[in-house]
Amino acid sequence: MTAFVNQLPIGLSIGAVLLLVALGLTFTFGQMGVINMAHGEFIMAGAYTAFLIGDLVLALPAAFLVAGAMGLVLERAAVRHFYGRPLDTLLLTWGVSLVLQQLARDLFGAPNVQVPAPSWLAGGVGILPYNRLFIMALAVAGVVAVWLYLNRTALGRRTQAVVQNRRLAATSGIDTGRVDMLTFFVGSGLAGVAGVALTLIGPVGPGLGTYYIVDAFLVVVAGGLGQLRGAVLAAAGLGLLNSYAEFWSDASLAKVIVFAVIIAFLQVRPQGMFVLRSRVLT
Amino acid sequence: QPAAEAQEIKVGLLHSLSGTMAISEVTVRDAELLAIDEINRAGGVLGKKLVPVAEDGASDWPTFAEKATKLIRQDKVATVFGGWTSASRKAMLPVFERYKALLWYPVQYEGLESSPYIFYTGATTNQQIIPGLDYLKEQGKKKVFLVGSDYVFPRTANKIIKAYAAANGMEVLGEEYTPLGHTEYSTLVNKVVQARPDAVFNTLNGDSNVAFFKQLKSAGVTAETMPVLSVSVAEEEVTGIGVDNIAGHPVAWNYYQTTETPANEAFVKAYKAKYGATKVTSDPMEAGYNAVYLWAEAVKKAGTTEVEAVKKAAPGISLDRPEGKVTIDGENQHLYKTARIGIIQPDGLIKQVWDSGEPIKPDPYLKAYPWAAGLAAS
Amino acid sequence: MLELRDVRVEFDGYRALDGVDLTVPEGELRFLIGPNGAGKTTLIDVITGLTRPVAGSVRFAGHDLVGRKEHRIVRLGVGRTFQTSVVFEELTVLENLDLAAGFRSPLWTLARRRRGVSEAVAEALARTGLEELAERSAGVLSHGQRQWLEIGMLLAQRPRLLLLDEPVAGMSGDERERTGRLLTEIAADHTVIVVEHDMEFLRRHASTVTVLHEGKVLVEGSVEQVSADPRVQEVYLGRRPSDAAVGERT
Amino acid sequence: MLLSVNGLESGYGRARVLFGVSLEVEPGRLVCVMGRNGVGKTTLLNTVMGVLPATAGTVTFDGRDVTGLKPHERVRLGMGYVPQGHQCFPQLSVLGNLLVTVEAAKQPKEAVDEALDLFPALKPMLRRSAGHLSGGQQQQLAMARALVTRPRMLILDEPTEGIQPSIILEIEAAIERLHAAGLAVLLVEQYLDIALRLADRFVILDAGHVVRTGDAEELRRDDVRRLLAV
Amino acid sequence: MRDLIRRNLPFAAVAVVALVAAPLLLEPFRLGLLAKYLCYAIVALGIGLAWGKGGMLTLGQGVFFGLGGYAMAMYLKLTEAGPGGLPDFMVWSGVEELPALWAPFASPVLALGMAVLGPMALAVVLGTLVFRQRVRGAYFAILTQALAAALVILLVGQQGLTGGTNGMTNFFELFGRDLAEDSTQRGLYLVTAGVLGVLYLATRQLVNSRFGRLLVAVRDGEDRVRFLGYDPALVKTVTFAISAGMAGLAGALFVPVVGIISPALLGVVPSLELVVAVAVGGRHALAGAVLGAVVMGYAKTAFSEQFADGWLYLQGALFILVMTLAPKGIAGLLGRVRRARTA
Ligand SMILES: Nc1ncnc2c1ncn2[C@@H]1O[C@H](COP(=O)(O)OP(=O)(O)OP(=O)(O)O)[C@@H](O)[C@H]1O
Ligand SMILES: Nc1ncnc2c1ncn2[C@@H]1O[C@H](COP(=O)(O)OP(=O)(O)OP(=O)(O)O)[C@@H](O)[C@H]1O
Ligand SMILES: NC(N)=O
Ligand SMILES: [Mg+2]
Ligand SMILES: [Mg+2]
Repeated sequence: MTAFVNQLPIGLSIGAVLLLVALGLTFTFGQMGVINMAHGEFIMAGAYTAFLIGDLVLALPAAFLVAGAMGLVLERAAVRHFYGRPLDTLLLTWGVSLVLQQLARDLFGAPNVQVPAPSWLAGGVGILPYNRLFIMALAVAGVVAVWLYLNRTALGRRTQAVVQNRRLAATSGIDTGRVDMLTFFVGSGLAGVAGVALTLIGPVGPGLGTYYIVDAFLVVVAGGLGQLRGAVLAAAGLGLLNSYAEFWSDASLAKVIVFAVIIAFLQVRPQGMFVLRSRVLT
Repeated sequence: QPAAEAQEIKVGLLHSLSGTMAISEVTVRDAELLAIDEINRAGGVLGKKLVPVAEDGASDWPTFAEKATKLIRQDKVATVFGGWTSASRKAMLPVFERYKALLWYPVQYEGLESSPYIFYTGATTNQQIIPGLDYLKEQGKKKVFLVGSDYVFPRTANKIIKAYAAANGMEVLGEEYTPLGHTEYSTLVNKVVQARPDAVFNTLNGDSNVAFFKQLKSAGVTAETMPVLSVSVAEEEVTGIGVDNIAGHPVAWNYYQTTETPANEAFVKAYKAKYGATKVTSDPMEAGYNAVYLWAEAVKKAGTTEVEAVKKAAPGISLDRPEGKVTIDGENQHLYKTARIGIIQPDGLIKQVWDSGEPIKPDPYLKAYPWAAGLAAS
Repeated sequence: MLELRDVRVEFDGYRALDGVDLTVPEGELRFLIGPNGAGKTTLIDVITGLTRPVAGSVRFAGHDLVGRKEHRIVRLGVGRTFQTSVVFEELTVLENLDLAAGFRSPLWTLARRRRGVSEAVAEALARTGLEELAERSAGVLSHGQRQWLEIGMLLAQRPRLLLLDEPVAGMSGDERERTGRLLTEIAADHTVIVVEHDMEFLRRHASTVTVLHEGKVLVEGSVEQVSADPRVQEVYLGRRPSDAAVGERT
Repeated sequence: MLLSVNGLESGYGRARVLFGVSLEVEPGRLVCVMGRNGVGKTTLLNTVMGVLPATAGTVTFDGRDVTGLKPHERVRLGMGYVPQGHQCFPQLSVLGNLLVTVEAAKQPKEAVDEALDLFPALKPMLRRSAGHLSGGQQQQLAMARALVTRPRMLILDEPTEGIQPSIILEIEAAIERLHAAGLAVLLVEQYLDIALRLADRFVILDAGHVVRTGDAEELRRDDVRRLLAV
Repeated sequence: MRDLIRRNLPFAAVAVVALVAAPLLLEPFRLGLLAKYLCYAIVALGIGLAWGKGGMLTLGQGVFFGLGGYAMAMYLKLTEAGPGGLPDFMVWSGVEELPALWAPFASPVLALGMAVLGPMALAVVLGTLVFRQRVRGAYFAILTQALAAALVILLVGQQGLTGGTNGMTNFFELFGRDLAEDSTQRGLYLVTAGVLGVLYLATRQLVNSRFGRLLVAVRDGEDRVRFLGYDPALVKTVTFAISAGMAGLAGALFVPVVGIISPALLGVVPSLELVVAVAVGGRHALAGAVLGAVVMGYAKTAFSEQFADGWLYLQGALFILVMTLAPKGIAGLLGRVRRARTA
């Protein structure tokens, strides 16, 4: 019985991890329509930043900047030639992700590295260790920040304008190039932050990104493209589902169940939880 | 050109240099290269220099089969040292058997196999799993929980463990598998904690170990309350897991960096000199390093690199290696090896707390264990 | 014969259509006007299955259309054009038309190559004057040319009921005239509903006009009756009916 | 001269559409570009705005060569554009559409109120998603959006297309007022009578060439009108 | 007629090289690799159809490839085990009796049928579910990717039934012929090349038919197609099923050619690699898809042989370069060169 009850906070904490890794995608994928397969490697970059700095709190802003800068370079060097062709960006950025993984292997070596957890994160309340609570808090903070950015700032509005009608945005006086850069910077930076958080619970190595990328995209898809509240609910839902499915069966089957549920869910809500309907025919 | 060629012997090195398994396999390749260097500096084999031909198995089993074919048919190497996961070995096996070429496989594995074209220089189950169980039993651990990655080695290992437990009055409280590369262990940790076992027998492989130990530690589990015996965590994994998270937990292997033999002193020194003072040595690396020496010895004895002759010369060859004396068993082409239990130390190295005294005869089909009858149904 | 009864459409609580009753007999050319946002396009969307009404019924030739899939409604003989024309840019004009004409043949017969030009397509080409552009890909057409292609695709479908959403927007004077004649011709043996804002166009070609306002039918009648209606002048034509003769085109 | 276009050429890929188009707009003047469907009117405006690159020729605005500038830079110099086909940012609210533009153009917020005064029909729907508006409503929004950038020249591509008669009158009146207040306008318009009422000068395009220019009076001449017939 | 010949000339030239020159010139090991690339080319052809023409970016084509491969592998394992015997992996997995699921695969006809029809059936089910609900674009892509991930986990988890992570290997004979023989391998190569050629011609025919036009229309304006009286879901499902069938057949050929099938061959990464190959070759032309699969297959082998340590850089870089510099892939590049010459 305790075990059963324990699964509830565990599920939410799994959801927080999912949300954190997917948050950046609500920018690059949700807002810009870029399917950035290198997102996982930006997470990895954040984790390695934490490794280099050695201090979790200092690493958060640093990782945001490092991963953000990498995103910026990717956007300027390659992605910007691909706007309007989201499916192609998927393939391009996948190539980039391969190169980044190999680069990490050469820079830091193939074996995992260790980021020491700060001593104040030792211990926990009930079943939840402090480091899980820290991740949950970080996810909440991230969501709030993203929401404010998108809905309460001129930059956020500009981002949306560019996504929705690039050409019109340009002829309305918006510097679309700068908006693209900024959006990609923020989205990638968020991946870096997620990477720092992940050092608390998982391996820090060249393969780090690959472990999270599929799940992260599933969260965005289930939530509805570019929908922050959708992503939050989807992450929580998938976290709980995962937690209970694994509790009753095993980790492998849980993954399969999660996938089946997502297909079933899309039968009811083909565009994810929240949809922005538009009258434009496609 | 032909003259120069005659002065060389090509040997294949086939490990994952990319993908998930690169973490482990690169170090084995490095150890094998070290052995080749040393042998060459000592004058080579049959007066010829060894020339390594490296290929990348890319953590992808079919690629192992393809590259093995390439090494054999195109490069015409005298032998191949390679593989880590059992899956890669299973993929290469038919290739070596088909072309009658030799593979030296350096990692502990699940047994139940003895191909005439493979030499197994890592432990089989009776040289690692069973000693590990004996150790737990000795420590009075009666209730165990089994945690493993979802593939053939952990599943077979756990079958053996269950049979052992049934015969030795131990109780298996749970058996859980996670996909390779799995990193979310909170549910599993909850299950383990709720089951209250005396010990956990861990056959997780690769990165999952990092996540498992970190999350176990945050859940308040310590080596005192619930030791986790691992059979796939060696010195080089400890850094990645974080010493704090794993110090005090036991492991079962045949070799540690701290193993006290003259050969090991030289090996560790040479390895650090070649690859850097911060590098550590581990059991699979040592087994790969040994493999090169054992093959060279067999070639010397046979006077040729011709496969059938080498196979014939190999049985009985006995060398003093870093782990102590190893001998090639003629029956199944495995090695006699000494089993060792160690405890992970705060400095990241492993301190031996128990050993089998003398090398154990390899028994891949566990024929010598009555309780294991029926496990190996072939 | 088309019959709408008490059709209501809501978008997140907003009533786009609020109890529309409309009957269009066979062989009639009916014009639909009304202020921007009155619900004209929505009405067409409801008939063609793009939008589902929250209440009311839509019957065409004895079939209830509500709840049917779009392509099934088309198969019953209902065709439409879009206010913003959507054509297949990568296909040629001819292929666009051929596609529109081909839906009646079973899917497997499509596995053959197109040979020659079918009668329906040839007729559509001729009527829309697109013959010279037949082999060009639709992507290079200008705005007005696309409008024509849309009409051509509609004709090639050979529907019994034609719904056209602002077909002459962006057309030059002569082309409007040609469109008008074409519509009158078709209406001889089809039911045609045209949404338009161009009053001069209506004056020349319309017989019956339905005025929609705020999701309801405001008035119905001849062009003269409707233009003289003060409510229509108020909400639609503008306060200076004399000035509203914005008819003369290029 | 506020805008002068010289020998402008452009097109799509390998298909050339404009062949050396030249025209001028003096400050405060309204120039109407006319021509049949597909002659290149939209292409001309897009090239003037920098949406399409010019393959030859120059565009000068207010004495400055803007040929190589990005569209948003041209907007900031005072060129306001209403593209053809009532475009908007569909998922932003009506107000959001206006705000994002006013911010991008670095104009004060009052510009929004001024624009709304010209298009009062938009006021009750400020919070609605622009994508949900009817075609005509979107067209009004597009005009308002161009105005909030406080342009010195307004470039309009068939602004009356799809608009109800009374609002056409309002739009016409609005253009007239803006024009009277000194705003230069480059207008593409199919309604000849509107062109006749508004234009100071006209330019007729055919197959990517300027075939005729002149003042409003000349538009009434039959030989000029024939140029517009199919 | 002249036109017909001219249009088919390149195809005929390639066919002669592939069927006559390659078996004569290449050593058996290399010929085997080429056969492997051709298997991938068959999958790529299906992707070219579904994605290039139909706009369905399927990131789970490995699933169908895998089903075909497993069907064939099961047949091979059963013939080898003989009546009443058990496949080797079942023995070490502790399975004592042949699972019922396996029984039909003893028949070569049923096994081959399943290799093609199984994937098609799955594609029809999945297609009906998702296309009818108008799931498309990135959603569809990510769903198929998740499908690939899920199938791998499922296969790995059912070790006794599927061989787990190891998959199945160690095959000896096919229809009574020794698989180790070079002559058998040459025969397999010829069969693979032949199948690819026939499928290529058939697919080209389909693409040039009115169905092909309809497919392009669905890709570019699915909603508009509804108003032309077609059901886009049906069109997409049919196309998806065809491409799945091709992948299944390719998988069935792959197993005897390469000698192994394992989850590693059908997961997220190999599925993506195939799509990447199509993109590199040029997804807008069927020939591009085929070319891409062969080029990328060859590049992977060549790079990893030359630079065992850093070949991923080269592969990644090649791919990024092609995507940025030649968005229409190699086929697009060739087309541009040809047009420039004729112009
Ligand atoms: N999907 C939708 N979501 C929300 N509101 C919508 C939607 N579709 C239409 N509307 C609203 O319904 C009303 C009617 O729109 P409709 O497009 O039918 O007008 P219309 O009569 O065609 O106008 P116009 O002449 O400008 O084309 C408008 O106020 C519009 O904002
Ligand atoms: N995206 C495009 N790609 C290729 N060709 C195009 C494209 N857009 C327009 N064209 C071609 O360029 C020519 C000019 O088109 P443009 O849109 O400028 O005409 P327009 O004068 O604005 O016509 P309309 O009055 O119909 O709006 C047309 O013949 C058209 O075929
Ligand atoms: N043999 C192993 N550890 O897979
Ligand atoms: Mg409308
Ligand atoms: Mg135009």
